[in-house]
Amino acid sequence: MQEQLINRAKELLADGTVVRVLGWRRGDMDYNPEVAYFNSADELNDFVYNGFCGANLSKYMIEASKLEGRTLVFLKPCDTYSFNQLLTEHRVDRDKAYIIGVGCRGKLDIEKIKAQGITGITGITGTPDAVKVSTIYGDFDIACKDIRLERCHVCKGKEHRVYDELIGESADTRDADRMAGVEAIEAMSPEEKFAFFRAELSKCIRCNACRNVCPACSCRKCVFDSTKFDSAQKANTTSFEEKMFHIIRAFHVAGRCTDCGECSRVCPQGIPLHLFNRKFIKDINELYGDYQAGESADQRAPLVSYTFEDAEPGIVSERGSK
Amino acid sequence: MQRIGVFVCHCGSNIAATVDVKKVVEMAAREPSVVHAEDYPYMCSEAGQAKIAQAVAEKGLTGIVVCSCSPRMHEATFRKAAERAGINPFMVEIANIREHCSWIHKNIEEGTEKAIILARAAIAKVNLNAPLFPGESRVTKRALVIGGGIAGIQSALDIADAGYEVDIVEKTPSIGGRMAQLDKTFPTLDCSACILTPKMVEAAAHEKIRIYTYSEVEKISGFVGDFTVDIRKKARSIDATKCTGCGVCQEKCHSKKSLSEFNRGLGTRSAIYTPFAQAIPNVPVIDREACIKFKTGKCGVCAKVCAAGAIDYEQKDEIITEKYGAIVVATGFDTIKLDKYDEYAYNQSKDVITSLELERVMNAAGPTKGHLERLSDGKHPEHIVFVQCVGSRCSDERGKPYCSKICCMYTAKHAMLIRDKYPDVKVTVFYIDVRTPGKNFDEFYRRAVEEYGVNYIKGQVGKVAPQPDGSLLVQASDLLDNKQIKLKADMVVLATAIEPDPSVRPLATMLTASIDTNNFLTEAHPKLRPVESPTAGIFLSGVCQGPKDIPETVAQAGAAAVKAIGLLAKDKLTTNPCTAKADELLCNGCSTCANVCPYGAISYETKLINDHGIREDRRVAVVNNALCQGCGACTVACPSGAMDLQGFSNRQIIAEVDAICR
Amino acid sequence: MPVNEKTGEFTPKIVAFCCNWCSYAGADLAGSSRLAYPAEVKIIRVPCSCRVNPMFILRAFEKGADGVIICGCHPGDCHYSTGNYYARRRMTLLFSMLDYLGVESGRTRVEWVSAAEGVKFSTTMNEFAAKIHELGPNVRLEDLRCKNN
Amino acid sequence: MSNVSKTERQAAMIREISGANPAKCMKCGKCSATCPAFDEMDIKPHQFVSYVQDGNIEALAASKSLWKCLSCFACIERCPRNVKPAKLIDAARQIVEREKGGDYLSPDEIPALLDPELPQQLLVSAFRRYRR
Amino acid sequence: MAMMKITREAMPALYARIAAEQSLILPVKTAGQTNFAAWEEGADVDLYTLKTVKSAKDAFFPQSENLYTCKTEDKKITVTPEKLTDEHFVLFGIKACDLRGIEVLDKVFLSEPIDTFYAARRAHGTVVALACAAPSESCFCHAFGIDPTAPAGADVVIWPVGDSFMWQAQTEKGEALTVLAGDLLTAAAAEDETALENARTFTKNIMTKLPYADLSLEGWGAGKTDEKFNSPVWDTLYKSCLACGTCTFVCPTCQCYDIKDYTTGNGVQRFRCWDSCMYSDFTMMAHGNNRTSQMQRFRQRFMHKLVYFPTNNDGMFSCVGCGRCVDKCPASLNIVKVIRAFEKAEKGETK
Repeated sequence: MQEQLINRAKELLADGTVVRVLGWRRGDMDYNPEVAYFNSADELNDFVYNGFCGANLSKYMIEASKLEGRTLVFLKPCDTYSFNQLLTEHRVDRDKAYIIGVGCRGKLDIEKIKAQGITGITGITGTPDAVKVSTIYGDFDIACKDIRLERCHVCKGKEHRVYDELIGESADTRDADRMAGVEAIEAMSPEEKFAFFRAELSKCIRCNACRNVCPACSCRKCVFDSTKFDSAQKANTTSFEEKMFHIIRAFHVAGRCTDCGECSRVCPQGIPLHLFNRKFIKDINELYGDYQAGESADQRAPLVSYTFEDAEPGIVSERGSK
Repeated sequence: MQRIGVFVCHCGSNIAATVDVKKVVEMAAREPSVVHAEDYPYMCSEAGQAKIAQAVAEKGLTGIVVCSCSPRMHEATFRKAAERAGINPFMVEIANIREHCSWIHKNIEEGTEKAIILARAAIAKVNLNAPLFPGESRVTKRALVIGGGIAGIQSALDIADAGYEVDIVEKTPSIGGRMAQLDKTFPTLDCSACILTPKMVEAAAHEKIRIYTYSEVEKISGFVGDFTVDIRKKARSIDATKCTGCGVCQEKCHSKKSLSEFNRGLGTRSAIYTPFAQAIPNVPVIDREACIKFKTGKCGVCAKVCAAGAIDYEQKDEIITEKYGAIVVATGFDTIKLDKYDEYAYNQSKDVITSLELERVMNAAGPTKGHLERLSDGKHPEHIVFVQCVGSRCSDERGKPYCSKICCMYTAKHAMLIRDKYPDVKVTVFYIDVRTPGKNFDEFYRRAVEEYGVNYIKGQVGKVAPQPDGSLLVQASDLLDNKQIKLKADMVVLATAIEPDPSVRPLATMLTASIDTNNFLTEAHPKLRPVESPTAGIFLSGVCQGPKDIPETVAQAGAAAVKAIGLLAKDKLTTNPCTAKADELLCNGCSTCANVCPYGAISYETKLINDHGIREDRRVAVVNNALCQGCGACTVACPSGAMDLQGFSNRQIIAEVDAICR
Repeated sequence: MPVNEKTGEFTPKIVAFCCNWCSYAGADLAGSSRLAYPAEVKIIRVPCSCRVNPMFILRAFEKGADGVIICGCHPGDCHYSTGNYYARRRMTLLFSMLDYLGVESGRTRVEWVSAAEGVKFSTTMNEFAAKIHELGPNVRLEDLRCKNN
Repeated sequence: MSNVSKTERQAAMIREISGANPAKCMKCGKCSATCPAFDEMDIKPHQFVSYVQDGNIEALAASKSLWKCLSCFACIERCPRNVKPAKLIDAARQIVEREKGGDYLSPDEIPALLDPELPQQLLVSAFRRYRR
Repeated sequence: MAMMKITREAMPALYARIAAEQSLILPVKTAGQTNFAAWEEGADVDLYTLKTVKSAKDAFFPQSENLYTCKTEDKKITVTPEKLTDEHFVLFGIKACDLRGIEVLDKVFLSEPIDTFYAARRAHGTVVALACAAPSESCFCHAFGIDPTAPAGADVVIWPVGDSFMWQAQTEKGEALTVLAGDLLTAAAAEDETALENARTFTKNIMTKLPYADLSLEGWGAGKTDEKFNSPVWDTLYKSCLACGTCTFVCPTCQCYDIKDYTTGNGVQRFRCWDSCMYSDFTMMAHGNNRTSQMQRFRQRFMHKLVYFPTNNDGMFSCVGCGRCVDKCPASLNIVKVIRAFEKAEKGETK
């Protein structure tokens, strides 16, 4: 598929449809391609599309929308939800984007490979189903389903929600219950819940990777960087320190988060940040009806709508701490 | 830093009895930004206010905290005092140490401690207050009245008499409304048309009044003093400037089988019609659904017979856009549908009718030319049963939970009129309660019973069953005799509940005026502002606000007119300065705030922004201060904190939180 | 932990956000009707319940509040027609999140109190304060830096 | 004392079993106007509501009306206030039955007694009424 | 000094013994991630994980620390400076690269004006370094002349060999720790020393096979500002940077901090916390920011590490080749990509 994408990109550059291409460039390892702009056919020789191209390019379109001319962007099915959501919020310009909906059969998580104790990786090759990891300490064969990104286990499906053309086949890789993680926590006692989140959040180093990668966190200036709100902070000094940041961040993206999973993917401390967002998604679905942010660009987000019969906040204590 | 003066009021002993006022002064004086603190028995008195002026003059205060009664009581007083002393009135904050403290806490230690904390919170807020300046907006000196019934007509006349231009928009072909359909009015029994028609004529002839009949409001934008309204003037198919109202077209029309709306469907009318003889304007409309010309392309007889050449089949709907300073809503009511009340056999028997239908039956211009007769066979009835509270006071989904208010009186009126004109007819009224609060109302009801021999039975009718002989079997209970009774009647009249006209719902949305669960428009305050909508510049007239009879409607119409006149009399409106404000540097232009704004006060502009040296075109939110009412919904919806509320800013509230929690 | 110096009892800090039009007036009515509720409750006036930012609530807890209650007009009665509907959704989700994090759900509450419901205001505050007494000091959301400083 | 509390308990039970709130009654009498068994009743349907409201359960339990109600539910259908007199009556009947104690039948005996023509509603209603 | 030996089983006893005397900071696994943390009973000590997520620099330069507290009482403000550390502690299990990182920090914080908070911690800390056995693909410490099998600058060095650790004190402080460890340590035998040498050789051999084995710093270093600063390479490189602070916060040498105030209600706590030059509000001033684009911020970070710092510090790079940025950058950018991109561009030019 990579060749197909490169060729099509070259065509679109050549016929003037687009003036640049936003995609992934081959990294210095097989598993770390980086997001890059390609301005010429020549540069496109470094273009790569493989199992490690998990990065969601939608957010980069905010900056690309400010540039002259049209940008070709490759979006995987789940990335298109983010793009739609950004469209809803006027953060990207549809006319500045030429979207190739690119096929996706699930993306891989290098951390899961490393978690198997594999280190000294010199190369990764493979098919859609399995990969061979070569290391200085020996070679390993791993089934892809064991090293998929968390988001792929709860795949939103193979449909692209917005695109100009489609290239490549997609597969729905869902094999887990999206809300299982949230339910497991809901089932805990308050003490267990608190202990769980304190342990997770105590790792937070406030590097802001989760925020900066998040397509919903697209504020020009985050409240946590702004001196206006008396909320500006970089890091606190107590142990359960970053709760405020994470609660508010999740709240600000509630109803807007497409559950793209980038926050959890990028967290250097492996904090399962999606558990915050999914809690809101679960509550929204249960209390206000099923809602998938980014499914289309003309939806009204749950937190800017209401019904006369909405549940009262007391429902939280009525449902009780299970 | 601010230079704050703190003034602690004793309120006689109201505060001083449970709050150690001196201690509050002492503790407040210790706060870093406080340069002056004193107490006084009555801060709201002239002398108390003079203290403020004196301290401002002597100590150069920049902010003021008054620890006293609720800000809802005297905030305005102290703001004015501050203004007189030369301080911006919005630099004043009140610590409510009476209603929220001294009156509810018995223990003086507790009360004092809480008062000190409340004072600190107010001081913390004032530290962050900034002078605010009310804005101004112009007033278009023209009013719009929506609905041309007695309420709308009265409001329009009153506004016009005060010298302001008024437009009436009426959706039917004539003004007059429900009152035009009535035969007589209680408790005087005078003829409805006789008292209404002169008003209609007066409105039509008034040089300040324009009447748009057969028209509907399509779109409303703007805000108090400056509304822009699109009115759809539906195609009448008649050139009103040519029509002489001779009526020949209606006589000659070949399509005469349409049910007359005016006669509640009890009679028929032609396809080209005026609803009733005294209609204003006396210009017919063509019902295009019924007209043979429109249906088949043939016919055209009306055009042939019209000497004035007024018939215009090509006429199109017209949109008129006009500006108004005030809007009076007078959309009135209709009776509820009785489809769900099978037990009263309304849909099964022609002789079961609603009271409003009875009005038409009794009226000389009605379907029976005013003769009381059964609609099924034209026979003279021997016994008429009235059923009260049909669909009113119902807590189930079939009816309405409220009392329709007018039924007791008009039923007494009907009973009396029938007994007066046809002494041979027996009249029985089944009631749950007879409600007659009103001048001469109970006397009126008693006359029906005592002088006219109307038989009132306490108990509801359970069932009306049409009998093979054409009569109606009424099964009811007599609660006072504790009996179940079965009566044979020839006609049954149902006092059907009234509900707001269905057009009010979409209209309320356009007006951003709130409506209650029964679709009645909500008043700004149920007791103190009963004729104003919470949305500024919108006034309520007649039954659209709640059930009422004619005198009440006329009274309210007048009141609404006075409120509108009060608004139109101003050249400029000062706007509340506690409005939302977007920080252009932080705004994402995401539209989230606009989505929650109930007033449509937020719009977006693409502007060149200089963000600390970065220059770029950005889509940013702009708040219209005249529209914004300062609720703050947008400030919380805004993720970046760009939207803030002046007077209740994020930092001010946080400072209060901090002061309380420290 | 805030403790009454004399009695040694836990005296919680309770912040009540009241909308200007209904609940603040309801509190005024409770006052003029002399309907007592604990002095631990301190009211902050906001124009509408929809003005209450979740950050204010977390801030209050961070600074040592033991309970936060938000009072607004009854749904349908909002002075601004829709504010409390938004507040209702926001608070429901926020409270659910706090519960999810293991914060005792009784520490937060929303109550609709009209200007006429002085009695309800007072009973609500009494109940809420009793609940906070039962739950004891807020440990899970406080910021240690604010303790003793 | 015990009598009072028993009455209160019974009134509360009637409210609970019936799911009806007699306080909603506005005394319009539409139930009595509707009732086909009105003439045979000593306490009339609308009075039933007052009896429950007043806690006069003893008189109610002793009344003939209890057994004259046909459970046709016309009163429920027509009541404008959703008071459900027939449900109150049914609840009172249940209380009386329960006080008698003992099940009439064991579940095993029922199938043999079933008449296939029996309306299902009656059956369910009977179960509801007679189960403990 | 004498080579000693301690078995893996004896380690918990060692931790307990040290912790009884002074606080002990070592790699602890919490919620799946290993970071330096104070040892406490039941802590999941993890010496196997090659790289802790954050480096060990927290021990001397914590992510966040109070400087002083202002307390307002009535109209008075009392300022209480934070007390400098006067308690001894042991930093245990630091790797050679992180140790070089500390050396870099020393250059910054211990030169005039001396950072007293840092100096106090340095004076009171005893450093036990752990030699590397199995480097990973992202390691490139050798490019900076670091021998991961012979950590330099520690008070004690330990080497994992089989079921034991070799232990050798390097300084007097280290000796004191050896004394404290007492009978938990035994003298190493000759065959142990041979095994250690074999292990070191094995590790060094692996180093030559790593993907970054050939990384060259040619063209970088003191005085290269003009050549690098205006290069067009930056323009393409920075594009995928998310402007987060991950690289900065996991880096053993990044030493920038911000000073902020926290309002406690009765005053202010002034604290300093790590800052990142990648952040848009880095060195934000009233007039704005002197680096207005992400390209400039991105360039700053690498220019600082590879050019400015060496220029001011006798050629010492402020990168130690730990490879954490390679592992953790959410956008898969890292210093190696920067170095190689320039290499490629410059080769292209000369071609």
